[in-house]
Amino acid sequence: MEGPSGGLVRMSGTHAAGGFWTRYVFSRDHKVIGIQYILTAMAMGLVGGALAAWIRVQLAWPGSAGISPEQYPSLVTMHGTLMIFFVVSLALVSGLGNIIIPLQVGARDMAYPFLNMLSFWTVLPACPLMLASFFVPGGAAAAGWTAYPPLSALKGAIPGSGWGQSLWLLAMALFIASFTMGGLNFVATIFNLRARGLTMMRLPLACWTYLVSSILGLLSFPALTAAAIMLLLDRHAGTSFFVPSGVVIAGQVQAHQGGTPLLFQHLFWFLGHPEVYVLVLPALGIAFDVIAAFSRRPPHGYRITVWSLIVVAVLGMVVWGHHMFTSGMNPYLGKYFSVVTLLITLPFAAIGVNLVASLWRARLRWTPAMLWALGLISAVGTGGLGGVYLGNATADLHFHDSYFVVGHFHFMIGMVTLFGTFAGIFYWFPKLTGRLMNERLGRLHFWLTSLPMFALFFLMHLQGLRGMMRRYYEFSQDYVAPVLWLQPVLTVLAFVVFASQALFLINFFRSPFRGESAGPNPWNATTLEWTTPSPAPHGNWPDETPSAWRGPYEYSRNGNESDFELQSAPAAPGVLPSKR
Amino acid sequence: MDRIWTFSTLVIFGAAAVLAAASSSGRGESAGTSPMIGATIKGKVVFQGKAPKDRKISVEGDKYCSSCNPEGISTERYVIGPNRELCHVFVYVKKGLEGRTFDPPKEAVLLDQKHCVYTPHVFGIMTGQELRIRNSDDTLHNIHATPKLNAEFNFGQPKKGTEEIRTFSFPEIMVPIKCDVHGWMSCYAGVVSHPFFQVTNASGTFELTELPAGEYEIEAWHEKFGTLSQTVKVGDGQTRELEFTFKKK
Amino acid sequence: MDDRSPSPLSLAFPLALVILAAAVVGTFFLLDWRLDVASEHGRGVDQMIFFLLVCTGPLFVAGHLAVAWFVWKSRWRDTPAYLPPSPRAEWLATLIPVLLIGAVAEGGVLAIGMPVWGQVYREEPDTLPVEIVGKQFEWIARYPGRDGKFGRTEPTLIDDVENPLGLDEDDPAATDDIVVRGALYLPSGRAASIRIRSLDVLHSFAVPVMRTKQDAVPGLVTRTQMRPTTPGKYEITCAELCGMGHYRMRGYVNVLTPEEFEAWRARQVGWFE
Amino acid sequence: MGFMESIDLSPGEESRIRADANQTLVAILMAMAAMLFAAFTASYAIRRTSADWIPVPFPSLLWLNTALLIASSGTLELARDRPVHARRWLRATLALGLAFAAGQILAWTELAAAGAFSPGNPHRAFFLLLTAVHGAHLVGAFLACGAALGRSRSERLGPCAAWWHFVGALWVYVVIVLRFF
Repeated sequence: MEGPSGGLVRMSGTHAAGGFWTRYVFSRDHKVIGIQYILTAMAMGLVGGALAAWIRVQLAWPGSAGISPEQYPSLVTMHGTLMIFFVVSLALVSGLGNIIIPLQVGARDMAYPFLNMLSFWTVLPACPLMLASFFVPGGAAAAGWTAYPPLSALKGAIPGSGWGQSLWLLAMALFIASFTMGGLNFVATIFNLRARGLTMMRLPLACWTYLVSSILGLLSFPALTAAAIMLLLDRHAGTSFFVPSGVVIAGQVQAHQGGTPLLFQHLFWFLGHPEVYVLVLPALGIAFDVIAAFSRRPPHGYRITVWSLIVVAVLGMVVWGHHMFTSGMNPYLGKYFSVVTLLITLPFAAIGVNLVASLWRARLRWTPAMLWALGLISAVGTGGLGGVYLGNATADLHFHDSYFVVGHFHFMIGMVTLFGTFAGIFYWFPKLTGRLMNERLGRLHFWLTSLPMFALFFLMHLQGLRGMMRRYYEFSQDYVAPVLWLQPVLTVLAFVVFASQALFLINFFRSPFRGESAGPNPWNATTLEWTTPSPAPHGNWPDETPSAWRGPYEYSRNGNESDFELQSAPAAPGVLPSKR
Repeated sequence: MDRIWTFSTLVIFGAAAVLAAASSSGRGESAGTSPMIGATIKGKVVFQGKAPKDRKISVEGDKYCSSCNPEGISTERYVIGPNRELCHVFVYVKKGLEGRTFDPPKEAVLLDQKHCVYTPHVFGIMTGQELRIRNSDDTLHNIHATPKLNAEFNFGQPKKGTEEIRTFSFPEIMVPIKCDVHGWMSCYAGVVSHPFFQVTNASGTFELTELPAGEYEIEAWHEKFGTLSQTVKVGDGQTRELEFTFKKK
Repeated sequence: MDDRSPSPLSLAFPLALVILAAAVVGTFFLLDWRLDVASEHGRGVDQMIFFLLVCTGPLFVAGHLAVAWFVWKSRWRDTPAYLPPSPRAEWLATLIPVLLIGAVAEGGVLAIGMPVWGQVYREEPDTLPVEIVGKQFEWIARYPGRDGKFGRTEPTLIDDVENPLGLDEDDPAATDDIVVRGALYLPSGRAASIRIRSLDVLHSFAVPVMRTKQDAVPGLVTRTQMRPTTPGKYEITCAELCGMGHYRMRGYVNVLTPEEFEAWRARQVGWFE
Repeated sequence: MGFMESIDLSPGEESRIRADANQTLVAILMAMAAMLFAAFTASYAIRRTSADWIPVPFPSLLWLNTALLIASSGTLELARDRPVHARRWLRATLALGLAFAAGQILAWTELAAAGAFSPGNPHRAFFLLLTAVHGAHLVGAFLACGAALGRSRSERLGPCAAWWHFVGALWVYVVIVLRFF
């Protein structure tokens, strides 16, 4: 990525602002698309959250929620699918990524603005398609977000395996297409559109995480694509990739022959595990940026963090089997996957330790964004330590598919990603709207969301220790009785979390009109996006795009008059931004 | 204003009249309405040969079912009387009623799940007639019908006292119904488009009454022994007797 | 933006973190999360988990206290002076905790975990052969009978009422096979080699008190091994989503003394006898 | 129009950056396609061990198709070497590619007529699947080369050629898998 280059005007700037439709609806402006993604994710988040609340009512007071046993797996499946793919992926990766990346690399827009627009308009129809599956005969897909065959392949196995599963596959196909287009744009933009002087090692950590996460996602999604195509053929064309011979459903021998269900699991988790990092890493990157800005010091160990990210990504692609310790694969593979999985603790702990160490000798500013970032440290630490248990094949004999797993992954892809998203939205909101979000409301939202969430998902770990299995409609097993009294408690906590999101929505939709006016750089932050007026205009910079003369986090440098130095501020002679 | 009232009254009365006419004509030849006495076909179903025995199924994996069946469950498949009368045989008119339509009765057929067994084990139902499925057990049952022609249904009844209504749209011999939660629980529904069917009881007898005069093919169906059929001609007021003898296949 | 007076949050936040850490540790003492264990390898699994709890607990507390401490200290700091640590110090500050966590994770699995893992999957001599078959939504156990051989099964012969496993009557090895619906009988002290099958979708044979969990995969025979230690009646559950009845796909492992077990086995008759 | 008019980049630079971005795009797409086919290959390797695996007779027409596709890569290289005649060679490339596609369809109908695509045999299913997915990638190659034909500038031609060769190589790989394994 060497070689001189300029402000990259035309590169991405071949589209004009245009009228209402091209400006706000079929927009090619990365900021508008980012907001479109976030709004979509919010709508889907409300559905996903409502599903969670509904599920919790059933779990706390069985039978009172009006859910039947055959609907329950549908609700669980849809909650998982919506939250992972249509809320976290859309808000954090597609949404905030779109907003942050071009601004932070100093580009006018994404490398392929039209592709970017197409990406949003591909995923948008997937949302109603996914939701429509609740209303088709048999109800929504019910084989879990993992869609394991033969349950997902045979219509008679569960009612949701009919129409619902087909719609699920269709909506997922659209999602994958959209996510791929988005990822291609992210990578091309970060690799090729960086401002003059913005070397890779001057890239803000948020951009680094988006880069690593995009590459990881792009390389792992094809496995799911292949699996989905074959599953679709198994369902509708009479092939048997995943359905073995002699399956008897409700007394009837199925026609399928010779397939291997484990194959699907391998393909699925080849995506599924990296997908976790695809979601979690950007949240960590945002936390690094936010913590740097509000602790007025550079993050601890920038280079260590960057290399750790890369190592996490590489290792993340070869450990999928730790989701399958008890699946019946070769026990020797179990050993391999266990040992390699636990190797990830090394780079991952490095990132976590660097997050904590970034607070050393800090001078904190208590914005809501900072609160979320600090909360994220706690969540990622706790969730990460939970991963040490689950990566251990022997401990997994007890934990597999228990509430320990449920608690753990809600820490990682529930709390960490959500905290990162909220931090990012509070932090970059002024850049998009020119106004600040309300801090008081933001703080209240933080406390009412983070603490109940922590309690909720932490207590699930203990239920898991007791042997409570996930995806159960009701618990009548004797051995779990001592932890069942927790169920109503957890449900109340879940309701507090769900209800407190109203505070966020009020803040989000009111602040663009009522919020305090923000200057171009309300946080006195250093990265390139703070060199343009707020809200950033179409094309991001009203005149020339900035160049990067220094690193991304020049805070509190000794002897400087102000406690920060913009990346675009020309440095002392000799530090010319000659390289990209 | 008056004119509107008059007009709407007329419309309402007119509609009511049309509806009444339609419903009375729709009742058609259904049994009981016509003054004719009709024909009767009755008879007996027996089994010949070494009778297989129902297995006692131990259900110790299920707390509830084993508590109400400590000795295990008998599946009511081979209920054979002392004189070899065969119970649970579905006898119905297979051919001979083509072109006639019959209205389904208003009252529903009740399928009860009690003590982890379906009652009745075999039953007949008319197309369009309501099937009321009740769970009298304090445990989860699911009702999974796997028809070839009709729509498949599969739902759970987690609580005691829950009821659901289903109907069948097409005649089908037979629709197997299973409980996936309790593998031994199964029953069969014979769906026909006329009211001339009966399931033999412990005495192995059946009686199809008020048939219009004509020639009929009568079929008897048993879940393990297959089907037997006989053709019979009856006139008005006549009674004919038939005997079906099943052998082990 | 430059808030000179310390925010109340700089007091409240560290306090919240300390309370949180204390509460998390406290729940382990207050809640009844310990599950009995009734198998040999189960004790090993528990040792593994206990090791992790003891090691990661302090790491968890230390991390939270570190954040609380840094945040608390920042309260009095208002000069924009930040002395970057030397690269060496930076490396060390990261490396030491990382190596610690790595040692806990890898050391634990290699030293304690893998031997137990091996115990579950090792082929031991003189084990009791048993088969457990999952179907929607039932566990069915099978013993090979007097000849010690499992007979042939055919999916087409499956009849939920009379022949739930589809045993082939024409196979002499099948006639004496013992089939038990919903319950597995095992003697204590002897390892049982359990072959696991599924007739329809994925299930997972899970006996939480035995710390046993192994998926039942259609088209595949999976294996696990366990040596029950304490006689008693333990619940089997399903740990892999298998449909609407997943949550109540139950069964029992009845662990008998060796004498009781022999007596029980003597009472059983083969499926086609 | 706003920022479009402000010039702080020379046209040469701009075109270079665009070409670089296109190269990035194609490189990732190739990696993705490789992963996709790796996933299919893994499935193929696992599935072929089952008892119901009956190899489908390999239509000899496919050898001709392979030759056509390899030849098209050659003509594409000629197009890149001779900027003056670039369009002519590009058209030849497209024509060869179309001939390949036609040949594929012919091979399919031949197989279908022989009853090879009735469900059941997994090798048939893979035959159909791999050739169809390869075909989808070929459509991408057509679009890319069509775009290059419109404006045969190096920023487009380079990435387009890379993708075309890649799809060719992919086909050779598919043939090897389907024919010899």
